[in-house]
Amino acid sequence: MFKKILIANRGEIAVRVIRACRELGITSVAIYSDVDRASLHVRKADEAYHIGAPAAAESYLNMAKILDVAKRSGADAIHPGYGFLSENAKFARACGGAGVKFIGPSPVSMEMMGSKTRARQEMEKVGVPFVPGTSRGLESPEQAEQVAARIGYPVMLKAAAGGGGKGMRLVHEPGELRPALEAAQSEAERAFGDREVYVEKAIVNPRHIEMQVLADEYGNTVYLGERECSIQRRHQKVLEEAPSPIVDPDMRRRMGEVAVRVAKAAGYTNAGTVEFLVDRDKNFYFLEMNTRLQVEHPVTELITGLDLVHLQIRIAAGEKLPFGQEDIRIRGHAIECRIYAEDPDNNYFPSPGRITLLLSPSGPGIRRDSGMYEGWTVPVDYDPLLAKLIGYGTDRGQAISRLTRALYEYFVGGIKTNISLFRRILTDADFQAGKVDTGYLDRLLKSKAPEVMGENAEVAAIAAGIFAILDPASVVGNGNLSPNPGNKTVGGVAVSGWKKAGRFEALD
Amino acid sequence: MFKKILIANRGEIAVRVIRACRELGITSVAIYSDVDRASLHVRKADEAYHIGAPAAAESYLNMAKILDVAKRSGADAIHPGYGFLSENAKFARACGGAGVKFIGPSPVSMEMMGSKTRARQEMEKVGVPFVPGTSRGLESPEQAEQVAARIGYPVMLKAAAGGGGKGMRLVHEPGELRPALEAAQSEAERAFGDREVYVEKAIVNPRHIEMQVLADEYGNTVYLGERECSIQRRHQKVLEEAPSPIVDPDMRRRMGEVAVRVAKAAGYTNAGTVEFLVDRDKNFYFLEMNTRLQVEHPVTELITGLDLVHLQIRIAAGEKLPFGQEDIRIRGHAIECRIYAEDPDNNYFPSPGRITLLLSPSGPGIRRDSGMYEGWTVPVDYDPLLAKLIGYGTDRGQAISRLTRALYEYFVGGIKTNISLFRRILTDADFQAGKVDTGYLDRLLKSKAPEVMGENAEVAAIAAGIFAILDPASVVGNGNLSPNPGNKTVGGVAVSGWKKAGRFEALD
Amino acid sequence: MLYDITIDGKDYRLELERADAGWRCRLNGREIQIDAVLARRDVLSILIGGKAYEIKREHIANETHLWVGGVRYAAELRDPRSLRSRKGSAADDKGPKKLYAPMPGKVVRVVVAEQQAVEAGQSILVVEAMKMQNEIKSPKKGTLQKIVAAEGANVNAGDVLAIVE
Amino acid sequence: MLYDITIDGKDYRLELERADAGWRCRLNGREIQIDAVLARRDVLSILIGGKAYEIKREHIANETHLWVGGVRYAAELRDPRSLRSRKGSAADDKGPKKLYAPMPGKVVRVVVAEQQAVEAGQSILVVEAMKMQNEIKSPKKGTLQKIVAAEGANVNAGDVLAIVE
Repeated sequence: MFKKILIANRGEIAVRVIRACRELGITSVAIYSDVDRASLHVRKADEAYHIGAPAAAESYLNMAKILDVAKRSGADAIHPGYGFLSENAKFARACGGAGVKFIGPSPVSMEMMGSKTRARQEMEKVGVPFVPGTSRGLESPEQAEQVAARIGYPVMLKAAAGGGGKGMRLVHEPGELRPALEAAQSEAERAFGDREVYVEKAIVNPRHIEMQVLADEYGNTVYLGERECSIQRRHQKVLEEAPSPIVDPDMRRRMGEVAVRVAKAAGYTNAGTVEFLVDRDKNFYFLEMNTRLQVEHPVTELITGLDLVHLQIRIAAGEKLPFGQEDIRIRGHAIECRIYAEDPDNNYFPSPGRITLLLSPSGPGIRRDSGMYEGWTVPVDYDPLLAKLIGYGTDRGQAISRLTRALYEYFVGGIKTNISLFRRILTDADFQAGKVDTGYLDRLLKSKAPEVMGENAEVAAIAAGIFAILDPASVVGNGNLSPNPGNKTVGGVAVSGWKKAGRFEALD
Repeated sequence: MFKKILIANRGEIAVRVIRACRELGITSVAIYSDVDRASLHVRKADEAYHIGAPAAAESYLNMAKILDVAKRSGADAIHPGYGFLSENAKFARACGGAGVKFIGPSPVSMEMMGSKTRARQEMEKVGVPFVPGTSRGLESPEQAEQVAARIGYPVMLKAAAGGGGKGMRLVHEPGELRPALEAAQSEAERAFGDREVYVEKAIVNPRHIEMQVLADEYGNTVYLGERECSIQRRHQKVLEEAPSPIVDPDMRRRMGEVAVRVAKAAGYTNAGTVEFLVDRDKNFYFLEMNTRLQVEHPVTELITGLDLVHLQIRIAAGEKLPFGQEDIRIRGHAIECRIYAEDPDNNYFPSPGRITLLLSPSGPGIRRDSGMYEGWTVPVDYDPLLAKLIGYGTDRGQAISRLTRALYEYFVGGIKTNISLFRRILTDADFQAGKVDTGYLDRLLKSKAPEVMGENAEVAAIAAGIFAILDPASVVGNGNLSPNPGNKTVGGVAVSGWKKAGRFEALD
Repeated sequence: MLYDITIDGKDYRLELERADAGWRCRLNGREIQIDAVLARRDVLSILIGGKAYEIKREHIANETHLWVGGVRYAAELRDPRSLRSRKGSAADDKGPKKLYAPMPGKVVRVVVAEQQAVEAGQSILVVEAMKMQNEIKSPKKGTLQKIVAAEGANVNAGDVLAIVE
Repeated sequence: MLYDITIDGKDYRLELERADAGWRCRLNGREIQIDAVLARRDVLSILIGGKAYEIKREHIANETHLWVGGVRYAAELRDPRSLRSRKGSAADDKGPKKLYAPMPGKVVRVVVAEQQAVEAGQSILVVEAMKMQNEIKSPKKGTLQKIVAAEGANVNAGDVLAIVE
């Protein structure tokens, strides 16, 4: 087993991996940029090294600096988490070159899955189902028109190097095709430095369902059940659950077997995820394979009782899978809410800043994977994921009710979060009936929000006065403690909001 | 289903039940004594009513006051939690009289199980295995000597109304019998107002293993697997786990079937626990039945995936059990640590006072049922259980490692807790091998504690200086917020400890 | 003590005094029996007629929010004797309007040129923060009078980005 | 700044200055490279040569504890220039010894009468707290000189309960 693992990441996932290391008796090494010195992953790690400026290119994407820290600290393995360098074959190869084990698949597998068109070519060979369309980039607008005519409108244009919806265009009729193609190509150029675009039959409002696979380095590959990931905003997942409300044991077996076939065809090792589009008739089509740990892996952990990060590490250390497909038992239901620092009342603009009050839920069926703490200042430089709140229940209904209860207990003060969005989703009739697809959330957000009862305005008025008496200067005392400059601002501004109160006391 | 439930309890179990109510859409009503106004269960409940002085007899044991609150608040059911009135048949009967549903078994079942001798008589009729001895109180020292001679020494004397080890005496040889009998009888008199004592064959260092049962009001009774509760101090459980390291599926089935027979013979409904003594040869003997929810119920919830409090409420509301014995699947392993406010370094003296800093663990496989929060003052008037930390894992080893990790993250500042005791137990070779019995913890505590490395004394020295500069007045600012007088004291004293530091800054 | 309090735009007059038992409280002249305890900084537990409320307080930018249950209320405290008029909370479409940065970040794109006509809701510039491209839209129909924050500029929350006439 | 610090009875001299980069730190004259940040009240994160330490501070009674990892250290700060002598931490068996209440509670039983001889470790009285009966034992062999807290008395932590001569 490894002696020391460097975690090439930050935030909740770095904390998640550091915990696994401690549980396995492995020394953990954190890295941090200028703005992350006080971040939770640095507090929790056994060792921590500064690696540069806030910009990811200067820090969490800087291979040379990270490998230098691995060398200095004597780490014998690197866990990339998700995002940043986790799907970068070049980095995986560089780790190999530096004699440090990359915890993930081989660079070859990563490269194969890195290009959607190449992946498609390889997977079609082994009979993996695909959405009708081109398996390689379009040479010309003319070719685009021919293919589109053949497979029938609406069609979807996609960037070969794409992801996160960039370089994607939905085309309803021939007239829209050429301009959409140009737009998609230039957007792909900007986003990925690669203008290659291909065309597929558009599946309107599909479900996005993915299958977790696990493969050791001796050819043993298993699937751990699916995750329903259809609830998205701007192609970003917001809430995930396992199992999917529409997948029965037979469909699970069929999807799982395809996923295993995909992994084997790619010579895949370690943890990976095969994403499928599912249409109204429950036909599923291969979308892509994510060659890393997913943000939403906890829902699979809760229904299988397994620890995916422990297994990733043990597989990378050369251990055999400790179980076979027949040993994997799915029990209960799990739902994950991604808590983002963003403002649901104002275009979901990101909301960095100092967390002045944090009340965290716990109790039965509640798991919290968090990268935040009270007093911490959320930096503006990285993505807005603060924490993941996961609810488990005997069945879907109980998971929903426990999660609703936990969200009620959850409070993050000083910044905006999307917690209220989840209250809305969990109480929505369509969601409760499991009627979700990739268009669900946009529809919900367009629909009129349920009238929020202001019945407690009088209570708030009374509370305002009592606060002014019992706790007038709270934020001042708080601001004093601020470890980083960011806090002062917030603290300072905040105080002025209540100086008045202080003055009143003198008056009466 | 009920509209409103009064929780006749406090602390972590009141919070646990309040959460279940919220999850089921039921309004929760808390009660509190003078010293519990700021306690967590009052903060979490939908309604809260003051019921009197700190002394339990004036508040949490005061049936009239509690039923009066039930009436005023319009509660249609009462959950008693554990302890206090939870096993009081008189109270259960009074609830019935007041037209409020008591969430638990019938008074008749409670009375049958309330007297150990009566329970024994009833259970022997249905062939439940017992430790050899008298099934009724001893009439005379002579009778005691005859019985002891027949069953053979060592023998155990026990109070019929007993519990918590009071009125118990281990007798190794005939000479010790008479004085021990007198001592046991007078102790029983003092403790329970009932000097009835009986004699049993003493099983030296047995295991204490209990079986969870669940019965609806239509005669459906199931068992949910066992809990290993052998790790005790002064007959108080400290750490529990499920399943037991020594119970295999066949033994589980046999114990479970006996437990179901016990429940049926007692006409038992709702959740209950049948306690067994288990000797070296894995023979198990009926000990007693606890007619309430157990403190350690979470470990059963984690390995079965069920919510016992939800089920208690649904059963009391007249619902049928939603599953049969064959549907219950045990998966993984769970261990619970009872976090007490007591000082492991000083005779485990209780340690009430203000919690000045609280860092709580979370993440994979960790459940926390807590009644405390930062800034709260632990009252001197009630038992020292602050919270329960429960670890779940794919197997026992993983449960241990996750729990060890979580304990490393757990910090309660300002009062003493027994957290360090669990670090010691979880790293002990015998515990890790599952070699535990009711004598285990006393042996461990007698053995020399592993030398704690003071290797970080220099780090502490540096930290002392940096604290003095960055955070000199922390506790002052803190004391200001104290909602109750108790805090001031602590805050005040604490400050003085650092005033010095403040002064130094002026000097240099 | 006497407070003028505005909750979500509605005004309340609150008289509050500590009584030995707890508090004497009159809201808009109406006597209300309350019991209150500060559980911890910014967290208040209030009991009114048996109902239990937990109120959380936060300050964002220069606003104070009080949360009761899951609902947020904007709260303002004022000195009844001061003549200081309150800042009008109602939006006013007359005259030039400033566009403020809703969060700290970097102006990565300016979409509209100065003196150009703009529709209400039309995107004027894009601020990048937390790896998101955030479109800042015009609050009204009119002319883009001035771009205050040029492309590439780093801005703080509340900075003026542009002015629409 | 200059500090004399005692950790678990061992003395250290600490020189600490803020440098623009972070800190200048000399412990017993030895220069140490450190990086420190206060994560929140009473919680300090210190990096020394790559190793990460989280230090928690608590005050119990009149002692200050610093926790590094799971290990507790008793900490004392002193002014090097003051002549005030430190309170001797070593236990001293000569002369009368006071028995202190380890926690607030109620004296429910006094087991030994005044002027009676007692063994070291012999139970002298019982204090009930948190539903537990806690035996307070004699720290030394000798005579029970005086019972300060009588049966039924409510005591606070640190109160003198009895004196053994």
